[in-house]
Amino acid sequence: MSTLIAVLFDGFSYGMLLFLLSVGLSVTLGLMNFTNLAHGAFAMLGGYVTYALVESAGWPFLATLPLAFLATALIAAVFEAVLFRRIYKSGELNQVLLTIGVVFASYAVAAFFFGTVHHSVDLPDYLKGFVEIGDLKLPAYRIFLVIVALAVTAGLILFLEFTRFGAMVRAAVDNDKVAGGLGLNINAIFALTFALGSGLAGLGGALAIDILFIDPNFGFHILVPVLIVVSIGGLGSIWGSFLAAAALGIFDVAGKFLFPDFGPFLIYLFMVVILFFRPNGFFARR
Amino acid sequence: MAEALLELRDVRAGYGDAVVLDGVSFSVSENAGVALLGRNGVGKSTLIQTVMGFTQFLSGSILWRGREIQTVKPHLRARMGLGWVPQERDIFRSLTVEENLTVVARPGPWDVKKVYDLFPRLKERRENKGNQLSGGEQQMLAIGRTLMTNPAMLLLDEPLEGLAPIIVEELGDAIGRMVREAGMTLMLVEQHAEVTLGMTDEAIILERGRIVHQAASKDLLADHATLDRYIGLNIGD
Amino acid sequence: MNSLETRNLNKAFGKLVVADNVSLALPQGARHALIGPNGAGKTTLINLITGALRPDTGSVQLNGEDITSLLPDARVKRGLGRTFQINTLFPQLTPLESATMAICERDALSGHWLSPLAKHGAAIDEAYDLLGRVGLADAATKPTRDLAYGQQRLLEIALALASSPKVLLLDEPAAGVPKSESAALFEVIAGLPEDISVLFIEHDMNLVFSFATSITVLVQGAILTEGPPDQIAHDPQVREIYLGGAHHG
Amino acid sequence: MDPKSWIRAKARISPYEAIFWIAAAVIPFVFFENYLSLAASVAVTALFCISLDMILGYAGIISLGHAAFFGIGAYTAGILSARGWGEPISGLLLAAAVTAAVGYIVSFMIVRVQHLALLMITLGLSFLLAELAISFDQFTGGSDGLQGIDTWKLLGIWKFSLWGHTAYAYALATLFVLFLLARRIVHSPFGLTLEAIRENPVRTTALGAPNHAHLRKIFTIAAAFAGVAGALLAQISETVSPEALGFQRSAEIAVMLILGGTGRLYGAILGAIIFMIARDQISGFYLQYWYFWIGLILILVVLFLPRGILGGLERLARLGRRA
Amino acid sequence: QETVKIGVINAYSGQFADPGAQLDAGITLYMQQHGDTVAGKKIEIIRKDVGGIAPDVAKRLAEELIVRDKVDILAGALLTPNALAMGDVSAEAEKFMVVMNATTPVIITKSPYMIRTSATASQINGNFGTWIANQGVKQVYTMVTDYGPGIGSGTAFEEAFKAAGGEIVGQDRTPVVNPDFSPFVQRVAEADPEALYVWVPGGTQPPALAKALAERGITPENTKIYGQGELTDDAALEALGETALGIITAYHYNVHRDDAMNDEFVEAYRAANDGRDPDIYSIGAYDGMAAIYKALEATGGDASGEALINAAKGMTWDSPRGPIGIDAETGDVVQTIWIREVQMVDGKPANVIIDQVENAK
Ligand SMILES: Nc1ncnc2c1ncn2[C@@H]1O[C@H](COP(=O)(O)OP(=O)(O)OP(=O)(O)O)[C@@H](O)[C@H]1O
Ligand SMILES: Nc1ncnc2c1ncn2[C@@H]1O[C@H](COP(=O)(O)OP(=O)(O)OP(=O)(O)O)[C@@H](O)[C@H]1O
Ligand SMILES: [Mg+2]
Ligand SMILES: [Mg+2]
Repeated sequence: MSTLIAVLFDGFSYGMLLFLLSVGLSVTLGLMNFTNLAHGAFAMLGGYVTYALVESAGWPFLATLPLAFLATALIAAVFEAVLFRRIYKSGELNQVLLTIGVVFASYAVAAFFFGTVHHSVDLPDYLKGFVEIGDLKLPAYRIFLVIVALAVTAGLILFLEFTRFGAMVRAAVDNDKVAGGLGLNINAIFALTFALGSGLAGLGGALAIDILFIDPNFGFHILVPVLIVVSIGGLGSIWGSFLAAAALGIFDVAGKFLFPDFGPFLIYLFMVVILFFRPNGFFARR
Repeated sequence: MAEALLELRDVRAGYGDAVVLDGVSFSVSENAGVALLGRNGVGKSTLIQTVMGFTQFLSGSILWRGREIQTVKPHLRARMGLGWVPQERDIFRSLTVEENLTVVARPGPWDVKKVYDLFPRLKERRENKGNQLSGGEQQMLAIGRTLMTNPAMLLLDEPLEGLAPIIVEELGDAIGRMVREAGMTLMLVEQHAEVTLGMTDEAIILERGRIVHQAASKDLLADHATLDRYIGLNIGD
Repeated sequence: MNSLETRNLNKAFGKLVVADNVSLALPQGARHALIGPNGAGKTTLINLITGALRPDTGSVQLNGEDITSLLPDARVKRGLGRTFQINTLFPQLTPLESATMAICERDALSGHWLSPLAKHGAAIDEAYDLLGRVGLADAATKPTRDLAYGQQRLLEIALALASSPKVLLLDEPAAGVPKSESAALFEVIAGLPEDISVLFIEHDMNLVFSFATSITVLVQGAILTEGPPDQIAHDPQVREIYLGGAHHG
Repeated sequence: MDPKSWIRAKARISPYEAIFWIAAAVIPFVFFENYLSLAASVAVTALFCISLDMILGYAGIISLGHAAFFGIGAYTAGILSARGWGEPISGLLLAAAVTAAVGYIVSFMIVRVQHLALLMITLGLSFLLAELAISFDQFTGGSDGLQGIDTWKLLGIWKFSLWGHTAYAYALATLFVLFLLARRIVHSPFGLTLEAIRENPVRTTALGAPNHAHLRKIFTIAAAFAGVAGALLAQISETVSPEALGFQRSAEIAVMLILGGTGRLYGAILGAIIFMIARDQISGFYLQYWYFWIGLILILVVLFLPRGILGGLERLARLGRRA
Repeated sequence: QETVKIGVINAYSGQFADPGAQLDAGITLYMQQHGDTVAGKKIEIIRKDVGGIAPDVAKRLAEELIVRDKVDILAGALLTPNALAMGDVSAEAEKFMVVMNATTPVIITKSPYMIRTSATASQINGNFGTWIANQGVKQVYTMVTDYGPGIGSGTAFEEAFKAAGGEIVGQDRTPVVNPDFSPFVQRVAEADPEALYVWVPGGTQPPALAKALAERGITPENTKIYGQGELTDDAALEALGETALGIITAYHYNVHRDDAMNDEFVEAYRAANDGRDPDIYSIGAYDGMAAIYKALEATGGDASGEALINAAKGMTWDSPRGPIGIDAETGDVVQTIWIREVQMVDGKPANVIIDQVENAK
């Protein structure tokens, strides 16, 4: 019984990590319709910001998190203005290629500054080890992840569903020319949305260090799981990403627990089957 | 006569390296209605889009309340009071009818309720996504959406296309009222020359990107020879 | 035998009924207009006939054959052609290529994957000829997306004609085409061979009354009335709901 | 211009093309004898790129998992050879048949989805296959790669050696033959219909085109092309590993294709040539950091040559003619 | 002055760039310390990046090195599939080849001109399995990475352990790309075995696995934990702290082994690499270069494959890792395998040598 709960919790918390890494993509890809494979690179950036602040400047881990978000958002906004803005209308393939180009370059830049070796950060004691609840041992850090994920979900849903901003983004995506002609400042809208999505990636990257570690390959590494979450969840749906991530995490962990020989096979199969029957994912916005 | 609200001086514009408008000059004074007529492909939409800032601007100048705006970004022109209704409707497909209206709203006399009063059909379909509307409903929504921005001047690119005759009539009246009672300025491109000329004070005829005739709407309506020559209309038969 | 017939078609989007027991018959050679307020369900009816939408109940017959369960492209192969209310074209192809493609598909040449297109000269000639007839000869080799809206409307019709339909469904073909040219356009349509039946949706009453030989009025998904033009023009109900006061018939 | 000649002009073989192929056949042998291995691998990649161009450039099917077919072709030829039949040409034919069959089955899935779902399904399928290749190690050699491939002499005469003379001649000849075939396909009525489907599938349906059937057909053909490319590589390098099916390979050819220009076949060839030579040269200088330069090139190409090098050249030529 | 060219095929970019960098640093350091001239010949290194597992590329690069750059010796071979492909070329071109890392046993049979200076999976894990059984351990649960090196090591371990009378009570294979060990660790927790043997590739996985074990309360206090040396590398020990105490590992190289030659090597390595410690990749390459230099000296500068392989076979020398030699028959490495236990040293957990298997093949 307690093993079952432990496995489920492991799965769920792993799912929450996936969610934190992918929710930003749900914003940039889902809402803005921009096939942003550079998402992982921004996550990596956030991760390195936290790593550098903790290890070199001696900041406490928690204090670095807002900065990982802000710094990534800021740099992403610059990238948006200089690069991405020009290819919103160039089709998926061009977007895939340009953003993959950014990932390639980010790999080299990260390798240059931080070396090819992987890094981790020293967590505060209260996030280390496990918390005992009855005879259940739950890793403290994973409990923390779940709490952050829930907070991010709530905040984003409030912001996007209950303000006009979400509708503005979708209007700008549907037809930027007309949206502009009707007075919406699409450049500002896109820049802000992109910064938000990438900032979330940065936060996710910072939070992922303890479990996935950080190295120059991080951007490539997380790309596929993150894309799986967003595509299954349904484009542009925060809630969909949340459920998809949770389901995927539980499915993956439980699947490996029960059928360890199948490895990642099950996840890919799961994705292909789901997308075949529901090409727009579970909660598609468009 | 009031000061010109919008004035074009010797405007040359086009797409890429194709020049479509060449040496276009005219002015629209506050609270006036101008009809823009001409055959297919003469550059009527191009003219409106040039005013909005969507074409390649080559030379000349565009003045809004006396200020040059040809380098101003489109969304700022819209916020200055230019209200554009695109020819191809271009409804935001993934937004509901109501979101289409509220997303561009700016303060002023027009609000969702007034738009719904003008087009009751839209109120019935308020929860529909933009891409689930009939052609005519999209046309109504396109007009309503622009009204939500509370513009000082409406640039209507064939707004009556695809609307039922009775709606055309009502809308024509409503637009006429806006100009007459609410102080709205109007530039109207339409195929229905009779209706158009009835709703406007002045008319401009374009041919191959140049203005070839300019007259009071009343006079033009009576000038069958000119209409026939430039538009090929045989009114009255 | 009617060339096109719908029997008790029903279709609802959620609570909104867009086709309410619609039974419509088009005899061979008909020039039949479908009018009605915006959102009455006219386009939906065309979508039901062509198979773009599936009816909830009811059936569609083409020349006596039940085609309700056929896929859209199979219906076209049996002689059903249509245009779209909102341009549905090939932006990067030229009108010539677009029309040639349509003709090749009609003549079952599109399966030929090893013979050069240029070998099928007859198809290309026919396409060019057709474009000339609707007034697009000059624009034949320009990419479609660079054409003015009105020219694109003409191409819309040319493409429908290219598949040589026996029954042609036109959804506001003249919208966006200037008066002078829309009349010419309708001449082309009127001049189609006698055995082709035409069903067209149009809000321009001048065109409707001069070209239609019979008219159906659709309101809220249901047929309100049917009849010859003068009867419809003077029908008080139609005037109130649809025509308004400006039309004197 | 008369309409027929306008269409014919688009399909005519220009003198430049003849020059190109003669150059491709002569220059490496005469001037770059030390580079024949690279040249052979460029030819293989160009063929693979053409395969992608057929579905992506012409039919508009974006795939991030096209290497799946490359890999299947490679394993087919490889296993055949490792089990004792190393005759190269029959290996190619078998690989084409097997990949066409798999492609046909997969195509039923592919034609039903678009956009992100299409990207993810193609990606997912190639991952699934790579997992299978690792799992069935008694056939495939697992993650260490297939061992024991031995390619017999070409036509019983020419031996595949370190120097790559045979390899290049063999790869180039295969490329040329299949290029001619591809060229014929894209200039046929079928090719035109594919472009129309890419542009607007709703309208092609309304003109009576069975979109899915057309797309399945080109997908199957393209799969066979990719399979032949894979088989060539397996025969020439005498190795195959699960990496042959991997995402990186799929992504790389997409890059090459875009670099050269989609929807024009020569874009595929040119992209492969430029990319592979550039990588060969750059990675020699900047061992660790060549990723940066590749990334930068990608970004610049998408920004400044969105229609690829060929598209850019065409525009230049048009401007030149006007000036 | 004539040159001898060595073509190094290594992963300088991509997923394996980090071990690739360590390997390269080993080569560089050796040449720094021993100069670039041997037996009157100048040594020139030509480096090529395969970018990861890519045997077709490795093969082409090997061919090009020989055809285009006229190299005399092939070296590097970080990864097994690439090493196998390079072996073919070495055999065909009759060039001496030095495997500096890849550990799969079969590689060495690919070319008669090949030697290996790293280790083999069976050498470490087979000897380890016997050693563990001799300690009186009866039952072991194994968990290895699901790819060549992992499976090879696991199999070698299991066979030796069973031959010495032990029993395997559970067997799991973890995916190569494995972001989350928790399900596998839960399986172990559920089985609650007497001992656990793990094999994971170096890099991010050892600390991740070790952490996952600790977070679920599996520590040497209740379950004996065995593994190949990577499991307790410095990064893992740092992440684990005291929970690592008692983990026992087997390895052919021990950075902190107290030995004058090793101390000198580590110090020089750190100085040349921003303070980073050498690891098995570095030492494999370092000794690989040593083998090349010594063989060239023995042949008096003759760099033909035939001459070099004859000179290299049966050679022995002292390395920072301890005594090392090349098997006269197979060309494979012969060396000491160190058995280490994590113990507290100066208030920090460290790998302490508790036993050794000498002349392990
Ligand atoms: N995006 C574009 N790129 C290139 N040329 C264009 C573009 N849009 C329009 N044109 C060309 O500009 C000319 C004028 O087009 P415009 O759309 O302004 O005509 P119009 O008078 O509005 O016609 P219509 O009554 O058909 O709407 C046409 O010749 C058209 O082919
Ligand atoms: N996918 C859909 N989901 C929900 N409602 C829809 C959908 N498609 C159309 N409708 C609604 O069905 C009704 C009928 O639409 P249809 O397009 O058939 O009207 P129409 O008679 O062609 O009108 P118009 O003359 O304006 O083109 C409209 O009210 C429209 O909003
Ligand atoms: Mg226009
Ligand atoms: Mg309609």
